[in-house]
Amino acid sequence: MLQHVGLNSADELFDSIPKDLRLSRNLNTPAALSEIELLAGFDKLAEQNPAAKRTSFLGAGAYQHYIPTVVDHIISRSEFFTAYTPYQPEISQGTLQAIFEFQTLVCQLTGLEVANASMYDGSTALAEAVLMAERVTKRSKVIACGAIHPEYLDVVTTYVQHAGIELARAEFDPATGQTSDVAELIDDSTAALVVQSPNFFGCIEDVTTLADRAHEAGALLIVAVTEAISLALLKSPGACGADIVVAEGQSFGVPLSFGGPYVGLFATREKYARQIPGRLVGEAYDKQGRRGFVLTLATREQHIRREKATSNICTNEGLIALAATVYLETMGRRGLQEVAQQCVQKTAYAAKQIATLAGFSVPFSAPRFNEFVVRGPRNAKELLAWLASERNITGGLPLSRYFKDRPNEFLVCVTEMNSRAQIDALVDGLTGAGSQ
Amino acid sequence: MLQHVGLNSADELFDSIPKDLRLSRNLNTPAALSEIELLAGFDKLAEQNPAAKRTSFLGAGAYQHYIPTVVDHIISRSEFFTAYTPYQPEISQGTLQAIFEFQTLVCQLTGLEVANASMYDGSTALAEAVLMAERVTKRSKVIACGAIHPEYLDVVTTYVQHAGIELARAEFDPATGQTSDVAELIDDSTAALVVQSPNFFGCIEDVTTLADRAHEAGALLIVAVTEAISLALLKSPGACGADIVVAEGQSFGVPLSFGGPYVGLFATREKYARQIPGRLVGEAYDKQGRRGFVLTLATREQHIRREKATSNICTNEGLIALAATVYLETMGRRGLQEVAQQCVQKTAYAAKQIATLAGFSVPFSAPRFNEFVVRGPRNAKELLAWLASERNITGGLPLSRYFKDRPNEFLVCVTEMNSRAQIDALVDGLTGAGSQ
Amino acid sequence: MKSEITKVTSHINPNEALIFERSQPGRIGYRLPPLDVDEQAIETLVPKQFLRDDDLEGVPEVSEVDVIRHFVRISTWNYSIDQGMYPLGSCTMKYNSRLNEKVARIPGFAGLHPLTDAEDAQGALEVIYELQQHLAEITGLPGISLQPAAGAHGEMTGVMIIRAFIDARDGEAGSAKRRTMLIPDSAHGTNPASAHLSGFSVKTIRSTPEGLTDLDHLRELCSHGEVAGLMLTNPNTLGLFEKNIQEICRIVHDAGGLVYMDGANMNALVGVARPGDMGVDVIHLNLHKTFSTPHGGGGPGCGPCCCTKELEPFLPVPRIIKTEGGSAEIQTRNSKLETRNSVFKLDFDQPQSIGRVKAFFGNYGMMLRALAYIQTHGFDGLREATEAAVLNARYIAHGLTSVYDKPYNNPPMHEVVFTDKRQTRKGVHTLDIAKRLIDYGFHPMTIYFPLIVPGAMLIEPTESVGRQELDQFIEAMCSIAREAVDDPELVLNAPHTTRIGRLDEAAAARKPVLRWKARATASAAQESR
Amino acid sequence: MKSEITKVTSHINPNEALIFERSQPGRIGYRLPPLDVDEQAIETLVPKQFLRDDDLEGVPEVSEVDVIRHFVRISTWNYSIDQGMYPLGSCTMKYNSRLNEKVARIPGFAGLHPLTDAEDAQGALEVIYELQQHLAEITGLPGISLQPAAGAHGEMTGVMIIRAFIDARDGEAGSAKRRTMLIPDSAHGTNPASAHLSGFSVKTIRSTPEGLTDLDHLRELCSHGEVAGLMLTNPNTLGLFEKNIQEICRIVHDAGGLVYMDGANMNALVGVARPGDMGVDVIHLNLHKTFSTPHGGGGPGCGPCCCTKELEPFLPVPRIIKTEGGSAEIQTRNSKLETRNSVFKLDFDQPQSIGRVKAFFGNYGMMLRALAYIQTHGFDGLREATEAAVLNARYIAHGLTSVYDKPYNNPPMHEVVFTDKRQTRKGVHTLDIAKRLIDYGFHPMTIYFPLIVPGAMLIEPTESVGRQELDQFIEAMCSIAREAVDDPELVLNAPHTTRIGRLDEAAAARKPVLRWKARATASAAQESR
Ligand SMILES: Cc1ncc(COP(=O)(O)O)c(C=O)c1O
Ligand SMILES: Cc1ncc(COP(=O)(O)O)c(C=O)c1O
Repeated sequence: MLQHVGLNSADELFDSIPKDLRLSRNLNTPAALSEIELLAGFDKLAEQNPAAKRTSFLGAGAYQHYIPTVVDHIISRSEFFTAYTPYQPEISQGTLQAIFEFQTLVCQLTGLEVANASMYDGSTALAEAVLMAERVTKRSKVIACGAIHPEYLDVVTTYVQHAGIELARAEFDPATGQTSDVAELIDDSTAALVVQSPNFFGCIEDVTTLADRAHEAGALLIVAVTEAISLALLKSPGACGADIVVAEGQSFGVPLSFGGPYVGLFATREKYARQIPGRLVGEAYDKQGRRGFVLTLATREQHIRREKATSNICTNEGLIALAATVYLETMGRRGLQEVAQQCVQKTAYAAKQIATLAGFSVPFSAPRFNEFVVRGPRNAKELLAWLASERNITGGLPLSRYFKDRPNEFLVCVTEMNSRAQIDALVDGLTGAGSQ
Repeated sequence: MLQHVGLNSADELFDSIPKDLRLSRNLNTPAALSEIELLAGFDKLAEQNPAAKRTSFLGAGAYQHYIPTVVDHIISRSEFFTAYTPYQPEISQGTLQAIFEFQTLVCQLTGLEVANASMYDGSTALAEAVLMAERVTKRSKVIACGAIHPEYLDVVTTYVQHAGIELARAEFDPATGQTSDVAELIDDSTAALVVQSPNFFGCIEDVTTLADRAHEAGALLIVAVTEAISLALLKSPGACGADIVVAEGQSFGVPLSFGGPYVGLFATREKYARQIPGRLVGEAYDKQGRRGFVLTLATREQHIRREKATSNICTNEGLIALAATVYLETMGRRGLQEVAQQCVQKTAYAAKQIATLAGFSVPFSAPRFNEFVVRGPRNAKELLAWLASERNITGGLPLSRYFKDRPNEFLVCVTEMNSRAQIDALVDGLTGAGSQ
Repeated sequence: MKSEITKVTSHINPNEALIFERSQPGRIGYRLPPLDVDEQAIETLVPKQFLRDDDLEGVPEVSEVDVIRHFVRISTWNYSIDQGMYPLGSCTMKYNSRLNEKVARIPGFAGLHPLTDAEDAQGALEVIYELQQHLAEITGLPGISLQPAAGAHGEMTGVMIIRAFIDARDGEAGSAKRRTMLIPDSAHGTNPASAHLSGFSVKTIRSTPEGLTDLDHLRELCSHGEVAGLMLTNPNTLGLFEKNIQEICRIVHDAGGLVYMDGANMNALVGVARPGDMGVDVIHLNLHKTFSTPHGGGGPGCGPCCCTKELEPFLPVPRIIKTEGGSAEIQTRNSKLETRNSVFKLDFDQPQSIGRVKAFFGNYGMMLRALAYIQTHGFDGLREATEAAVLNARYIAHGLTSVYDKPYNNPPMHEVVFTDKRQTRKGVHTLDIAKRLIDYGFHPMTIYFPLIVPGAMLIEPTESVGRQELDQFIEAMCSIAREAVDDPELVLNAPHTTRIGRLDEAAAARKPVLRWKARATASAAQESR
Repeated sequence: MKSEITKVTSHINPNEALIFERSQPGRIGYRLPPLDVDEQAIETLVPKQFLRDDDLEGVPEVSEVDVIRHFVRISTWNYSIDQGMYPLGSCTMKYNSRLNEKVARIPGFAGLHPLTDAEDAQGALEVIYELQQHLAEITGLPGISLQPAAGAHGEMTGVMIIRAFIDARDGEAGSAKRRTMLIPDSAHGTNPASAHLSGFSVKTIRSTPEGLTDLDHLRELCSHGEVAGLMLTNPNTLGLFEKNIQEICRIVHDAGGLVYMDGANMNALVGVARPGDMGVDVIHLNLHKTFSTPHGGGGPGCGPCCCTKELEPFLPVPRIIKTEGGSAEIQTRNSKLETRNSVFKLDFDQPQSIGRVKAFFGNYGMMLRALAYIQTHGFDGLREATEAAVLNARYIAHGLTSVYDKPYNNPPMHEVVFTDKRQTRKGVHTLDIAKRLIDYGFHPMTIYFPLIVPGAMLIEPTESVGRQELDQFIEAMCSIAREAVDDPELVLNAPHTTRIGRLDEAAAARKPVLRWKARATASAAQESR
């Protein structure tokens, strides 16, 4: 082949690169491994993640839910996972129809009218929502309510730092764990009020009231959901009055995978459709009147609008959105409801048991979905370390990871994956850990 | 739907079954399990197979070889694993072309001219070969050479018991481990001489000489191969003069899976094509001259010929034959050669080390592929049990499983999966085990 | 490379060549770890005369991506259950659960060697034992062997058991007189072939005009004292339940014979009726039908043989048995097993056994899947599946009777047979109807079986289709019936939507080409980098 | 069921409806373990006003087999790498190894929670660390963050780092004067969009007729002291290496700016040349291009940001760092880790960091795959892949120049751009050629990008195709060129072999329908058993 194109050596392929820029040595990366060696190596590394095999009550933005076997089978089909972004609709209808179904499901769950084809994850979706609120309202102040996931807030802070947006914080009520009254903070420069519900402490927020507050001042209400399963049981943010809803879709059939890839859901009202970031799939017809689907409203996007685009996003989380779609369709209406029910019921059971333990309390009184804060008798990080090593249980997240002033508190998450026996073992373990 | 077909209750569907034959109670099988529960249950059972995770030197008809990741991906495609036998060629060309490739590969490897679409496994393929030899020669005596896998011999014995075939046994030379001279056993009532090579003790047989002996008496030579990887290195049975070659194809990308499903290979000479048992795929053309493939020569088979069929086999091992095809094509010419080379080299290394150990010897002198017999200083079953529990190594197969008169011997198998470190650990372990 | 343009194919996917035609010297798709022992000259290990001298000529040389594309492309030429209804009568093409595939791939099973010491494979043996228990309950027959690899293999096993039983009961001389196996004319071809393997000669029983076993004919055939047994399919291959089954068994038993039931159609009975309760002595099941293990384009299967207590001693060895009470040996060998209070063992000590029918334990991977099927369905789910399977067949029978000839009036069980009688007037036959169904997106039904029904179309929808798909299927069949009148050519030349048209099977059989050969003239294709 | 026949569709596969249209009340495809705690009335746990009151109306109710058939069917409407060449320029559609998929699914990774204490996730962190090391070596840029989820995200991160660096260097006032980002007219749209996100305004640099950055224009733009940096793709989006890259960097650096390189085209450079050696300050990589993590129909990706030592303090937090020497704490916590003599930690203490760009650690699953890619290729394999990618593009360039207009003479690197100039005479445009390629079994190339080339066709074969397929592609393109002359209608109406024809995109955008809605009049479909 080299001769065919008129060259004598592979080096000549790179003649357009100045000689002194060409690497005259081998890369200092490892020599090639066979499949056998590679798998052995990764298996060994995987064993050094002992937490992956433990009974776990860790949530805080990434949740352990059952993933029906069909999900991985479908997303492993060559036709889906080795396809590109569906720019050529005639040979991408599989991907396009799946995204259209995804958009529809996101609308149904969030109670809103338009959803996009996905964002990177929940945190970046929230950042994009804030930027969109600024575009829509042409106002510059954004108020973040009470207990938003600290990593989400960090991401928002990064995204808005050069956008001329002022980020203010609303407090949360130390008794209920919900957002305190925000009326005083909102004014006519407020672009949006941002609330997470259930919030970082697991407390269900009064979204309807917050929506009213925001709308009274002409601001938008942005709702962030980190535990998307809650959408199956709790009043949809759209029904509560939210203008933009973002969510982390990991709970919908996506493995924990040390934090990614996950998938950001993004939905808004019809009237803001042309302000939405990211890709949209819409219905279209061919000359013979056959229904198909296409990427549409592309004029919002970077490849057309360049620096004036609604976002810089290009590659999104297609395959993970597909996984979520397969999950949602497999579980279906009744399955989603049952998962959500089991979460609430088991969480209530766990919270009740723990609250009765000597030295432990459950400080926040607001209704909860599947997470709650526990205040223990001693340093939570140490307590949880004891629980991990002595009982092989990951008991939750020490709040000190984010809140230095809450050394004794930790966040517990209970899902349908936690059997009553596991919960009882946790309770027993806490008793043991508390008295160490 | 019941009403639609004119019924009032599901029970009425079974009105044609006499009432007293209908089960008036629930089946006494377990209540339905969810996916979560089911997997937990099987995981627990799987843990009770500790041998699955050990370093292993166990062969004896089922081998541990590397399976390229692509194999499982391909056979897991819906289009392959949820299709039926390709009776409708227009919508089964995927399966048919794959089988045609399988047949071709089997011919190439065995050195014969016709191969079928698969048999249940190596043992039943051997039984069918014996029956075919009787059909072809119209003779009734079959001589089984030296060291044939005892379970294969058992199966042959079962199959021929009502076929009027007399099964005679040839001895093996206790020094070499190869078949002793068979000249005296063969006569003009001999339908076939059956030899396994490498034989059960891992010894490579002199197939060419045996073929000559058989042919001199007008008998067929049947060669059985339990370790199909040997075909990549050793002179093909066809080239040695074999008339029928059967093999266990498990080594070609098929998991050990506690003994099945595996796949039997069956090949013979062109002139016996119409005597072959099982399905055959052949080339065919449509009206527009497009090449395709069909099941052919069906008049040999049970659905047409009924009791006069060449075999009763119907369902064979389609998907496993596909796995073998994917394996053979992925490894390819050079990969198969390299696997075979590594087997021979590592086996030679292991045999040499073990032969030098005090109290241990390697009794048979014949050349070997990847198995050899070790004679130890004490009861092999106990010795191997010690090795398993103390060193977490499965050291081989105690020959006493089949040969009560060989209590101290065991069969060791070394493949490309056994690293030098593993072999050294085995050698070290034997030293330890020998002195217990 | 030739500079002139070779013929351009319209689309690469439907034109994927044989892998041998894609092979390029030097291409590889694998990598092994480097050999880590000192390499010896091969001839010093294996004498030259034992070594291959053809350098594996002809075996393909391709890259991994070549392999993937090759198989992905050709796979798209297949129809499969996952794409739609697959109403092959007698084949029970039901949905194959993904979960079961996952179970079969758990490393603790998939990586387990069959010759592992039983003590180190207790989990694997428990699976076999538990499945045996469930199948015994489902069939009402307590003796089970899971060794047979498919239905026909199970038949052979069962018939050999009958033979062994009679040999034992009647002695050699007595048994020698009983060499006749009765088989209905509607039976599957494997039945006579399996009987033959056990040294029986076959006599055929007629079916009545209602499609059932002709009792008079049976009585007559049984009257000569030569009958070893009867092989009966129930529901039979016409989809009808042999309502006289008890009487049939009585006749055969009274004549000194045993009754074998082909259990291929158990999908009509699970949870509803049990062969053991009917008087049947031995039966095989097809786990790859009734218990949803995937067909895989022609196997693997698993054909358990189930028999009465009386016949149990004749089952193949080894039997997998359970002994209660902890074993000290096991407790020391493996800490994981400490709490086990029952132990599973291989029992080879069965002097009356017919022997082994397969190396090792049979198609173990299929047993895992079948057990998973039974466990995920539960006792109620198993019965519901049966009900749905029968209801679906009834629905199709109802939907098609006005358009196609239905030769038997009795209500069908899980499958229903029609014929092409009304369509033949215009020259359209069963084969054509089947091929035309392909254009409508369905796999054809089983055709020309059972042999006693001229132009048979045997339709088995299984429980895995919903009403929408049943309606689509019925519509398609009705539409084809109309086409057979209005535009018979359309049907006669079907299918029109497939990669290839009907193949010339006669020519293929006349001069069979059963493998690829390098063309003698082909100059080695060359590719340089 | 209606008794009259509804319109029969020709084939069910190409007519698969939306799942919402298949939904049937009461059907389910899941089963959970029964609730094992006492169930409380839901309103006692969550006040009624917080509960959904629509009973999830509209969410589908289907069975597992419905789901499988639905997705298997619609999947067949996709083209994918596994079916053939996918020569999308700028997208590097190379083969996605199955092995890497397996690695990503190892339970010890797939089941690991991102907020696991670092001590219990040492293996996972080591993967990140090791990948960082390799990417640093490959790019010649030592500071790496794997947090960005895709290329555009990496760009944003890189540009924010430039901004933060200048803020720190020049102080607020000084930095406020530098708000211009220079971007060539050939750049990908994400570049200006990302610059905008960081508060920069964009100035466009012209390309020369040879397709390279216009140095004079660059010098001119740099002469005003307002330039924060330059975003350059190299090889650029025309597939040409910016041979003046050192001079370009010098100009920008002299003007007080930094150089950002869009690394989307690194597949032309890996093992051959390193951005860090060229003077580039910061770059992003697309692991979902160069390092073969699958595109998945539009993601997930992973867009690592790599920078000089000088810029390292500005990278997102947390950084994953390695500390040598055993940690006593770890040794007691987990016996498996006892022998570990280096410990991986999360370092949040980076006061100059731009902050977090994503929750947790980024798209971790993609990192596993990319590391597996690097390890299976080895240093030599990585270079060989680069050579093959460039050679393949060169081969296509060579094969098509006589037939299609090639606007730039310079030999291309890993991709080559052509135009439709010679075909437009007969009214055949790039879009038509692309659509017609579909009929030949190929995915079209990237079209109408880069924007500066009218009727651009940007072809990137990657290293994953062999000569046979390259020849087939060239033949197809040549054949289309002939058709454009002989039978333009054929090309203008392409594709002819797909489920649907060209869709009316304008109409779709005018009145967008972005989700399925229940038809107001639809009476609930009913299915009874
Ligand atoms: C009625 C009947 N009996 C027996 C068999 C044979 O079963 P197998 O193909 O598993 O050997 C079949 C399968 O086609 C059948 O339909
Ligand atoms: C040159 C170039 N830059 C940037 C990007 C953006 O990368 P991503 O889609 O991963 O955000 C792309 C991808 O399409 C590209 O081709």
